[in-house]
Amino acid sequence: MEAVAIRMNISLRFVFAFLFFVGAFYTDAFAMHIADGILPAGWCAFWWVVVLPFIVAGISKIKNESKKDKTFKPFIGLIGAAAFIISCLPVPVPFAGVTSHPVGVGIAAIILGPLIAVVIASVTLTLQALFLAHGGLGTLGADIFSMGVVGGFLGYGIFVAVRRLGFSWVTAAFLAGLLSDWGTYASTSALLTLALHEVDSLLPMFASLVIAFSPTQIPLGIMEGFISAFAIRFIKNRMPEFSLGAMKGKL
Amino acid sequence: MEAVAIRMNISLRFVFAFLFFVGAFYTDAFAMHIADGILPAGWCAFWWVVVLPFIVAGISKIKNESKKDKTFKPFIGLIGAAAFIISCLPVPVPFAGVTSHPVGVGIAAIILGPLIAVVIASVTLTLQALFLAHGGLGTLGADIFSMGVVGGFLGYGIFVAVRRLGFSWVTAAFLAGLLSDWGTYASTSALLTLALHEVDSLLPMFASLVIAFSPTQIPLGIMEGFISAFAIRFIKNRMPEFSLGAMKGKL
Amino acid sequence: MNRLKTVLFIMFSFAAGGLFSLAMGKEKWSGVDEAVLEKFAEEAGRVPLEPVFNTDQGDLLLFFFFLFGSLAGFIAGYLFRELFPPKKEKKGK
Amino acid sequence: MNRLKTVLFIMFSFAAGGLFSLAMGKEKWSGVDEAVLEKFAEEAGRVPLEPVFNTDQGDLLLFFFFLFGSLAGFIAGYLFRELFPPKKEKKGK
Repeated sequence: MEAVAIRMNISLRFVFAFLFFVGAFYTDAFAMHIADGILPAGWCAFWWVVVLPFIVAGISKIKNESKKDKTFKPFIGLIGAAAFIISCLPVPVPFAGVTSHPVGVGIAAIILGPLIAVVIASVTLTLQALFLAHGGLGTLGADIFSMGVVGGFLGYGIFVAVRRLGFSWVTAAFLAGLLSDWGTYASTSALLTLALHEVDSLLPMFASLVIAFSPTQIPLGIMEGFISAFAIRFIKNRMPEFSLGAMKGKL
Repeated sequence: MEAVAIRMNISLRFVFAFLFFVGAFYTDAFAMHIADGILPAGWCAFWWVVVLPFIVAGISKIKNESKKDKTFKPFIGLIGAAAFIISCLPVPVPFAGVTSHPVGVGIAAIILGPLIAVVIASVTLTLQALFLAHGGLGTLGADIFSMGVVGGFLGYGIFVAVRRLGFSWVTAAFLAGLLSDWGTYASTSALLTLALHEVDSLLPMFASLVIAFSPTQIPLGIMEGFISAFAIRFIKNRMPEFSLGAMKGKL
Repeated sequence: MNRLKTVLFIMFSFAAGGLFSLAMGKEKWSGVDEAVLEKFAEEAGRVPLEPVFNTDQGDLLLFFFFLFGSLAGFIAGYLFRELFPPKKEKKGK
Repeated sequence: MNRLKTVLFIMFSFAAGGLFSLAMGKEKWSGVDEAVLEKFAEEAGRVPLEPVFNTDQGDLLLFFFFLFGSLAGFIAGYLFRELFPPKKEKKGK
């Protein structure tokens, strides 16, 4: 039995190694930070308009909820700081030879709900654009859409759906973390394709982008899944009465 | 009165500006992190031998004191983490056009005593040499001597002496922070001069080194003085019974 | 023995990553955003602009990353201690 | 008015620093350790070696600075909250 497990382990490693090599060879990897100048002005404005209602709704939600629950504000601070740290880390990815960023927004959406996750992503991305030379101010709307809206709502939705299907907290959190990461990068690819494709190459360009970021985002997404599962298990153990975001009520 | 103050303020600024320009022109600035390969092996070994007894004494002091006082260990953690953060920061210095590091060891020496400051400096410098590409492992002894031993004992001694002369906590802390920074960089200059001077140019080389680091270390030393004064005032306000390191007993 | 293999495998995979990126003519461990999006954008005729405050000069970016990392870490640690205080039962024993 | 002057002065002093280092042929805001000690050491015939683990490649150094900064900040914040808990009298009101 053990020998089989080890052999499987080894072949899994080689599958990953192969994927990384192929991906890194195909083209370089992409990330969720689109710099100023890359998107045309019209698209920048469009994503700002799309994103603004979410931010407004998120801020008003923070105001309402913090009146009800005293632990709400410190939780926003803690999860906000944690999500900021996670999404700033330029993690070196083995085999790919480049560094890439996790997103940290899935866990924020599980614990505080998707609208507040959008606010946290907005603050994080603004700080990164202003001080950390990642992303831009015009493209901030597009970046907030990918990481905040898509990452947040996907993470929240996956968590709720997987829980409703009867799976454990930990499984739901793992999948939410994993898919909010992949969803963010898929969204960035889609944004770029929409704005920059030549007329006849919409799908091929999107596919090439997805393949391009798989060497970094397959391992990083799995890492985010584990971080997310660990965090939810920790909260359930230490604070069994916890009831915010996707962990409210019977879920 | 106000006009005079403003005029003094402006001329002070120009004195500083002039100093920075002259210093930066003369040669580049120096820092306390000596990389591997710069000091001959004999000198590396020598400074390791000098420094080792301090580290051993510091560790045994930590063991003894933490039995007596329950707040001792968390204070070591807090001050150690703070000193690590301060000494890692590559602060951009206006006019000089380069970044340089504060040392953070003066405040550790005031609060925990010079021997424990040496231990904190050793841990900090080891982490920097291993992971942050600052300094080297062979030259670690020399770096610990400059930052830990000279910076720590100077900061502690200045604080005690200034308090004995009847000055306030804040003044003593400011001078200790200021002079532990300058002492560290003076020590690094002396180390380098001793190891690398040609026979006839001992003093001129030391002087040129001191002039070379003045553009960054004059402002950074003043900054460290303020940080140190602020920290001591905070501790005296929030914890009037505090009695460790140089703040023990009647001092 | 198995642990040694794992460590060697991890070291090898990082070394391979570094060498591979060098072989591809990229800077070792370069960030995915800059090096790549620039290339890609240029193909589509878009030129990325400098950030508003260009902090990517010398050690300036290290300064900001370290400053923001330590501030965020401080906030997280402070609030973590507030929300999850250590269990007193365990400490009492 | 005076505050505006101060802000302008600070901005000017940083800009001057950056331009000055460029004019001197150095990288803007380079760290004092590397760029400088290397030059100096070479004059004395000493060549600085690479660090044992050379983390100064691409964004790897940013990763380590950010990781260590956030860890140290977390420890500091956690212990700060433990040693200096907020005054309850103020919170009660």
